[in-house]
Amino acid sequence: MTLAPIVQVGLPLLLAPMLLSVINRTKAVVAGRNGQPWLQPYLDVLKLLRKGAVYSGTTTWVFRAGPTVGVAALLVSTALVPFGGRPASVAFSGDVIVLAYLLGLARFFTVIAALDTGSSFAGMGASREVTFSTLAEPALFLALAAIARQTSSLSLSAMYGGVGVGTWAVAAPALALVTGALLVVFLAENARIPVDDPTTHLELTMIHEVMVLDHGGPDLAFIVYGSALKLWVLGALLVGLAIPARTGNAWLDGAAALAGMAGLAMATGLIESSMARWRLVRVPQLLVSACVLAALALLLMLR
Amino acid sequence: MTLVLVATALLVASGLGAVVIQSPRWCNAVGAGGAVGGCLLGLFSAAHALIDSANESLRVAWDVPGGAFYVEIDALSALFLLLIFGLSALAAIYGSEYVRHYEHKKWLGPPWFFFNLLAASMAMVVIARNGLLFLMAWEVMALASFFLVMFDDESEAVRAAGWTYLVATHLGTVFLLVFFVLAGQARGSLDFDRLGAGSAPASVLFLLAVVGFGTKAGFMPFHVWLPEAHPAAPSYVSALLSGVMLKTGVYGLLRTLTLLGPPPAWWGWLLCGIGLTSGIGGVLFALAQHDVKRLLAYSSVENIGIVTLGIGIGVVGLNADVPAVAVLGFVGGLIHIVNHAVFKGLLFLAAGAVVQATGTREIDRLGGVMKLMPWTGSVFLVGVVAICGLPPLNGFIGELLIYLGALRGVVTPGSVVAVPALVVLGGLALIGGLATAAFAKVFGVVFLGAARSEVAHAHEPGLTMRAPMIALAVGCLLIGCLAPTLVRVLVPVVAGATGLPIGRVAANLSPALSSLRAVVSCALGLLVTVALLVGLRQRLLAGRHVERGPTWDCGYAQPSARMQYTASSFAQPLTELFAALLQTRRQIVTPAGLFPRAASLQTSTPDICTTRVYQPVFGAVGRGLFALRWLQHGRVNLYVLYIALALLVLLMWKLG
Amino acid sequence: MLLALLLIPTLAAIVAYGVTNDAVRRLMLVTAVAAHASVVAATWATPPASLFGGWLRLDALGRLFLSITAALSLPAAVYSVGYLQRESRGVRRDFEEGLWFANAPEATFTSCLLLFLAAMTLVTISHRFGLLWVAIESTTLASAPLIYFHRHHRSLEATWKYLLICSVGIALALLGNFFLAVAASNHGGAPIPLVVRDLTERAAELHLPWLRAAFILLLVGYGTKMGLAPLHTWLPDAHSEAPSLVSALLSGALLNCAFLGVLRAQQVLVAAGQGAFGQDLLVSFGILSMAVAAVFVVGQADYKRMLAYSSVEHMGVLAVGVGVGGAATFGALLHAVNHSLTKAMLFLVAGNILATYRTKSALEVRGVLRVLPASGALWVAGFLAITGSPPFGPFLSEFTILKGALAQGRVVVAGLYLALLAVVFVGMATVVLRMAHGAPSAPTEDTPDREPLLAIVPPAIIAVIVLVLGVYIPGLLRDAVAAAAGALG
Amino acid sequence: MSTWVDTPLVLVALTGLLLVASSRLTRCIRIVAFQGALLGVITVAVHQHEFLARPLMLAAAIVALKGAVFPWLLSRVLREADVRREVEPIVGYISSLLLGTLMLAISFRLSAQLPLPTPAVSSLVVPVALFTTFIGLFLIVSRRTALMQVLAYVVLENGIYVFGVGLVQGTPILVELGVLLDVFVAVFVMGIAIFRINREFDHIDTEQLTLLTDWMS
Repeated sequence: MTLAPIVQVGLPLLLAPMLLSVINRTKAVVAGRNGQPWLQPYLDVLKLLRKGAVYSGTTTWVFRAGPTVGVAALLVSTALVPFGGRPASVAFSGDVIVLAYLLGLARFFTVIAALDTGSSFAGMGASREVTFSTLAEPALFLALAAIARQTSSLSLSAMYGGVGVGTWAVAAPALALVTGALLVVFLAENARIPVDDPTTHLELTMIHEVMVLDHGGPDLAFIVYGSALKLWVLGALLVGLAIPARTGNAWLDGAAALAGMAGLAMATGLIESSMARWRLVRVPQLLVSACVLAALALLLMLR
Repeated sequence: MTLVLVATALLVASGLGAVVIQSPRWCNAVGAGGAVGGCLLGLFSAAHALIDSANESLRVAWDVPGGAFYVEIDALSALFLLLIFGLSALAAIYGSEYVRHYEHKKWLGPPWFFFNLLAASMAMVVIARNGLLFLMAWEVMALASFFLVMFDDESEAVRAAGWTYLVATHLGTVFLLVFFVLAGQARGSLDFDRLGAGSAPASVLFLLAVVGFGTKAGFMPFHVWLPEAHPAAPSYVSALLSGVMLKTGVYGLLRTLTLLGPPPAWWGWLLCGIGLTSGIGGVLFALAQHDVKRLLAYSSVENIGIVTLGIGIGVVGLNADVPAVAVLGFVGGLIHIVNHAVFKGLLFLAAGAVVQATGTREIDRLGGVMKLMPWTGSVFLVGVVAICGLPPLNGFIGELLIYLGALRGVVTPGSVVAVPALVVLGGLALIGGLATAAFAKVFGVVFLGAARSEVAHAHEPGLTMRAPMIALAVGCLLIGCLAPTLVRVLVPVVAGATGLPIGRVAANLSPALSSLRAVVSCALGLLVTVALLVGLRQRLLAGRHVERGPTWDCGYAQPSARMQYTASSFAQPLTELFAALLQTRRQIVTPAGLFPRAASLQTSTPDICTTRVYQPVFGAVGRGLFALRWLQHGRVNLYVLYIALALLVLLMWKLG
Repeated sequence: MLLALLLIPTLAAIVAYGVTNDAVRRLMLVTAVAAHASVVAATWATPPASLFGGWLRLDALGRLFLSITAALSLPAAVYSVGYLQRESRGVRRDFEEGLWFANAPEATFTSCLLLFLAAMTLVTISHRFGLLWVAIESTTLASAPLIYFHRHHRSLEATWKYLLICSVGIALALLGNFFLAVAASNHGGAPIPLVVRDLTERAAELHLPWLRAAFILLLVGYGTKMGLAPLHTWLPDAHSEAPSLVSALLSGALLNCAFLGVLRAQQVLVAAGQGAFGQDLLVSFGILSMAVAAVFVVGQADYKRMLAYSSVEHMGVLAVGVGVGGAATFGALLHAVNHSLTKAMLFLVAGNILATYRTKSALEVRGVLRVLPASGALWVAGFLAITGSPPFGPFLSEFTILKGALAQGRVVVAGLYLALLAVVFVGMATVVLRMAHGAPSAPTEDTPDREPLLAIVPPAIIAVIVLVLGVYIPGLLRDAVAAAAGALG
Repeated sequence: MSTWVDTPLVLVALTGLLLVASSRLTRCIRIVAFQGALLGVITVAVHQHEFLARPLMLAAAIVALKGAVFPWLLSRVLREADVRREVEPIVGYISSLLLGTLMLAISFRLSAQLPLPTPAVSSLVVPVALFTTFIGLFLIVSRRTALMQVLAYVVLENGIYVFGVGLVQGTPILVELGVLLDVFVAVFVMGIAIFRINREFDHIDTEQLTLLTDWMS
């Protein structure tokens, strides 16, 4: 068991890109293609790390700092997320907030880096990004608050450690609502359909992609890897709630959680291939409804 | 104690000196020098009082009805003194260079006199322990700041702003007059330790205080003077106004809470409501502004709202006897007060540097300033990260503590505490997101991208202006890293504000302390990670092919700087969402015909309270009064008729 | 001593009428007023003996108002020297109507000024109601020529209205005196002499219905002179047309003297156990006056009229203070001091502004702070003081009145009081700040590069006193005011 | 005995009504003069049985001033300022008369409400005094020319005087003389004022003296 902590830290760093390829594979299969190789994301990152870079004349150090700070924040945040029912390597009461704000930090630097290019498209993407995340933030907080209320504990690890089959038994409807809210947040924050389409090639419709158009080389590598990590972090929050496997046996629980992550990735892939990106004006409705779901869950718990 | 009084005296004296001295250079030197000297003196003694929290008081009989020269420094006062003196000193240093631009066309005596008077009166406000003394200091503070706002009174806008400010603050003071008189009736003395709810019920006093102090603090319905006055004032003054003068309102509210005994639940709900309104409303209007200083002013409303949320949830905790929530709420609010003083001061100073260098406050006219003023830009970025409450800077700490309090409230069984706690939680989250949007906008559009216009000749300010900004930026980082220490120092302050015994406060704060330590380690981890990644990046790029090129223009040839995304377009999606509240006004000229003329779009977002409440009311009163003017028609016969009628009426009334 | 108080100005007036040399006459004026003031100061040290069987006596109340009068006359006299020097003699064009006009002869002006002082002194020291009446009437007659110093249409109209309205009022006051006599005439036995002391001592024997009626008449009569709405109508005209130093004396001293008349009646009422009756009337008059003042201060286009209406407002404040009673009475008398000083200062400064800008329209005056730094500063300071902002004297007195009102549980009165004060503040702020700040509106060709010392020093000194009274009330003054308030129960 | 007092009192009241109804200034002046003379009579009649110097002196002064000097002064002003001789009422004569009678009623009502502590020489004193006072006020309000207003002021004073002499025994002569002197000066000063008004404005119509106003200003 001594290698458990190492696994715990290593797992996300290692497996996060895999989520990307699972999603892509799923979409390919649904589309009838056989899709890219499993290790494609890793190869992309490595290739980019080995390249040089081109910087726009309008940019300043802020542009260069963006990806670095972003990926750094995400790296730290992975250490806060419990996985498979085991407490995270760093756990304290209130780490919920730290996690959320680390994501916020990453987003903020991505946004200002985008604005630094002076491109109107980047500005457009940045504006949309902040709009949607502004609405996603309360949903995330309320959802986590609901879990906290249910397990009456303030640290992620305790909260997720406390969620078990028994919890579902007593508060299934509330937790279901929370899961729904978290799913929406997951999709929105990771720039997934129906909020954003990562594969589009039309700048006008992009949100996340257009912000990173100007990055290249190691910076882009950081960004790709960072987005994978973000996928993992939010996914872990969702899965930890949805798959309440708390047998106490670390390996079993871990396996269950991993299966859950894979399932989540496939679900994402299915969603992406089964529906189109919503019109921008409708996205806020989706996010607000996520907030409503979480609030509803809290009401159910408060009564 | 004596040291603070000496400092105050020194401030006033140097102010007078600045007025009598003729040579502008010397007047500048004396004014600024006196301010800095006095503030350092005060800083020293305030810090002393805060560290070894020893209450010193001094009471001297004073020959005015109901008055006594009664001053005291307790932990709460000491904290505010620290802010007041600290920021005043920095602002004075900055100002000494800032005003040099006006040397030839303005007499600098009065500005310095009023600046030092403002610092002195603010200090007096927080140490006064007698109602009359407090009111005097309060009003002197208001007047001094008013004259500072009127600094460049040739402009019509500035005069209008000054008028609004003077009227607002005066009306606020009226409520305070009643408050102190009623509170003083309890034991027939205006000394704070004898004030209380006697003849008047505590809730009436509380409401009076909320309106009176809220006007100064900028609570949402009473905030209208704030976005007018702060842009009008010179930037170093705006920094002082936003940074500390607003806080005197919060100070007053905290004092009031200590005077009125155990609060009923609805006080807490009211405060939470006010905090939510001010927070969301403030940040939304900030988002919609084009004027950088106006935006900062609205964001001050927002931050006051955050502070109020903290105090509100704290009061809820007090009422429900959940000390953990109470303590966290109050400490969060207090720390946010400190933080806001630091980063808002920083932002105003930096913005002032930009405004002075470029000569415009219009965000959409600026751009790319970062390249011309790297120092200013970088410290502004620090301030922005801090004010968005992002780790690892100080802004995060205060919000974290309030969040913790709210979370604790959420998990406390029952719904008395949980419901307001949830409101606070959701509200804070929303405010945080909107603030990020607003400040990403202002930083991105002003400092990043390509220069739009007016910035060509911009250049970095001199060292005297840069030093205070850098000091404040460092402050942001330090507070972020020394948070646990700061919280431990604040224990007596919280005890004073909540009326809980120190031991209990400390006990309830210990979990928060451990979390803070963890947070700090996370922050350090983050910094280390960043450092490592930067190193890695250097290694990777070393020797590789790195070239400069144009921004990827998505197929458009020759994108011009004016094609960049503007501030208003950046904020547009959010302002659209909240259009019902903001009621932004548009004048749009759409291109028409085969060879369209120049098209244009203008948006302006006036304050809804002003346009929908105050202007109509004042207008109605004015019209009503004007309608009565025929009374003085000038016909002497009818004047005599007035007399006859008055006589007749009285005789009938009293004898008939 | 009392005789000296009366004779110094009277004789000086008579002599001054004869003197032909301007310089000598001005010197006489100042010396006479100074002598008068010094005698007044002496009365503080040694209370003077009463004369003519108590007809002339100086009690605490009288001494307070006498001191106010003296304290104002001295700066006014000094100011007048500079003023008369600046006043160009001979025929000149009137800047409002463009008609030609000349000033009244300076000798007349000077002696009327002195007679005015004598009359006001008589008001403060006469305890016989009839004599009081005569004194107040004579203040009207002495001041009428002063108002008509600039001999043009408007001042004449103002004078006419002043004379007619005040005479009517004073006539009613006379009727009031007779009513009082009726009330004092007891069955068979000798009637009570109409001297304040006797009336208060034997108040029990007074016949109440007639006493009440008498008070109403006296209130309306002297209230007209005092400027309580709706009897105030002469006040803005007279104040705006009279030379500024005369307006200063009218507002600062004369209104107080009329108020003293009302207070004397109130004294008797209180002694007869009818205090509440008078107080109700005073409160309602006071609030009404404040309201009417508010109506005309807001958006007032003529800054001297604005000051005049502010005087109406403050007379209302005094009435409210005395009407509320208790601690407020002290506040009201203290406010009488503060208001007189502040208002006189403001009028003197207004005189300076008028002399430079040649217009009374507040809309045409801009940037006083730049053109006349000293006057401008005093103007703004005076505005803050008169609207009751700390750290100036009026704040303390108005605060005391508020305290008294709330202590008596008069919540409605206190609410109206504060609301009206606030409205007046807003109104005056609008006018005064618009004048003080901004880029100067084209100043007239003969703008003085330095402001004349004689025009600045008197108001400046008063301003300093007002400031001091705002942070420290000397024990001597406090005791005097307290004693005066004691006389009103 | 009270007939000695009542008759002049009734006459005073009648002159009041007459004044209200009369249309020419010269006539008004005469009426007022007559009223002044009546006051002298009353003064003597009140103290008829104790034959004293004081009432006589007073009466003489009254008759001299109000019966002779004022009329002379005012008619002189009238001559100097050659103005139209009409009263130019704001309220017409008929309605003035009606109002006058109404005021008579009111003054009787009021006097009924104020029972005298000591029996007066005549029950008519109070009502007549009040009535005359009211008439004075009414005339000031309802007549245009400044001269008429001075006259009305004198009438007002007359009413007050009737009251004083009829009811008040205590007042020493000094005061009374002071009062008289005072009224004299008042009328004198007002006379001068009228004189100047006429010179400045070429009319003494106070309706047109409305330069100073806050209305539409």
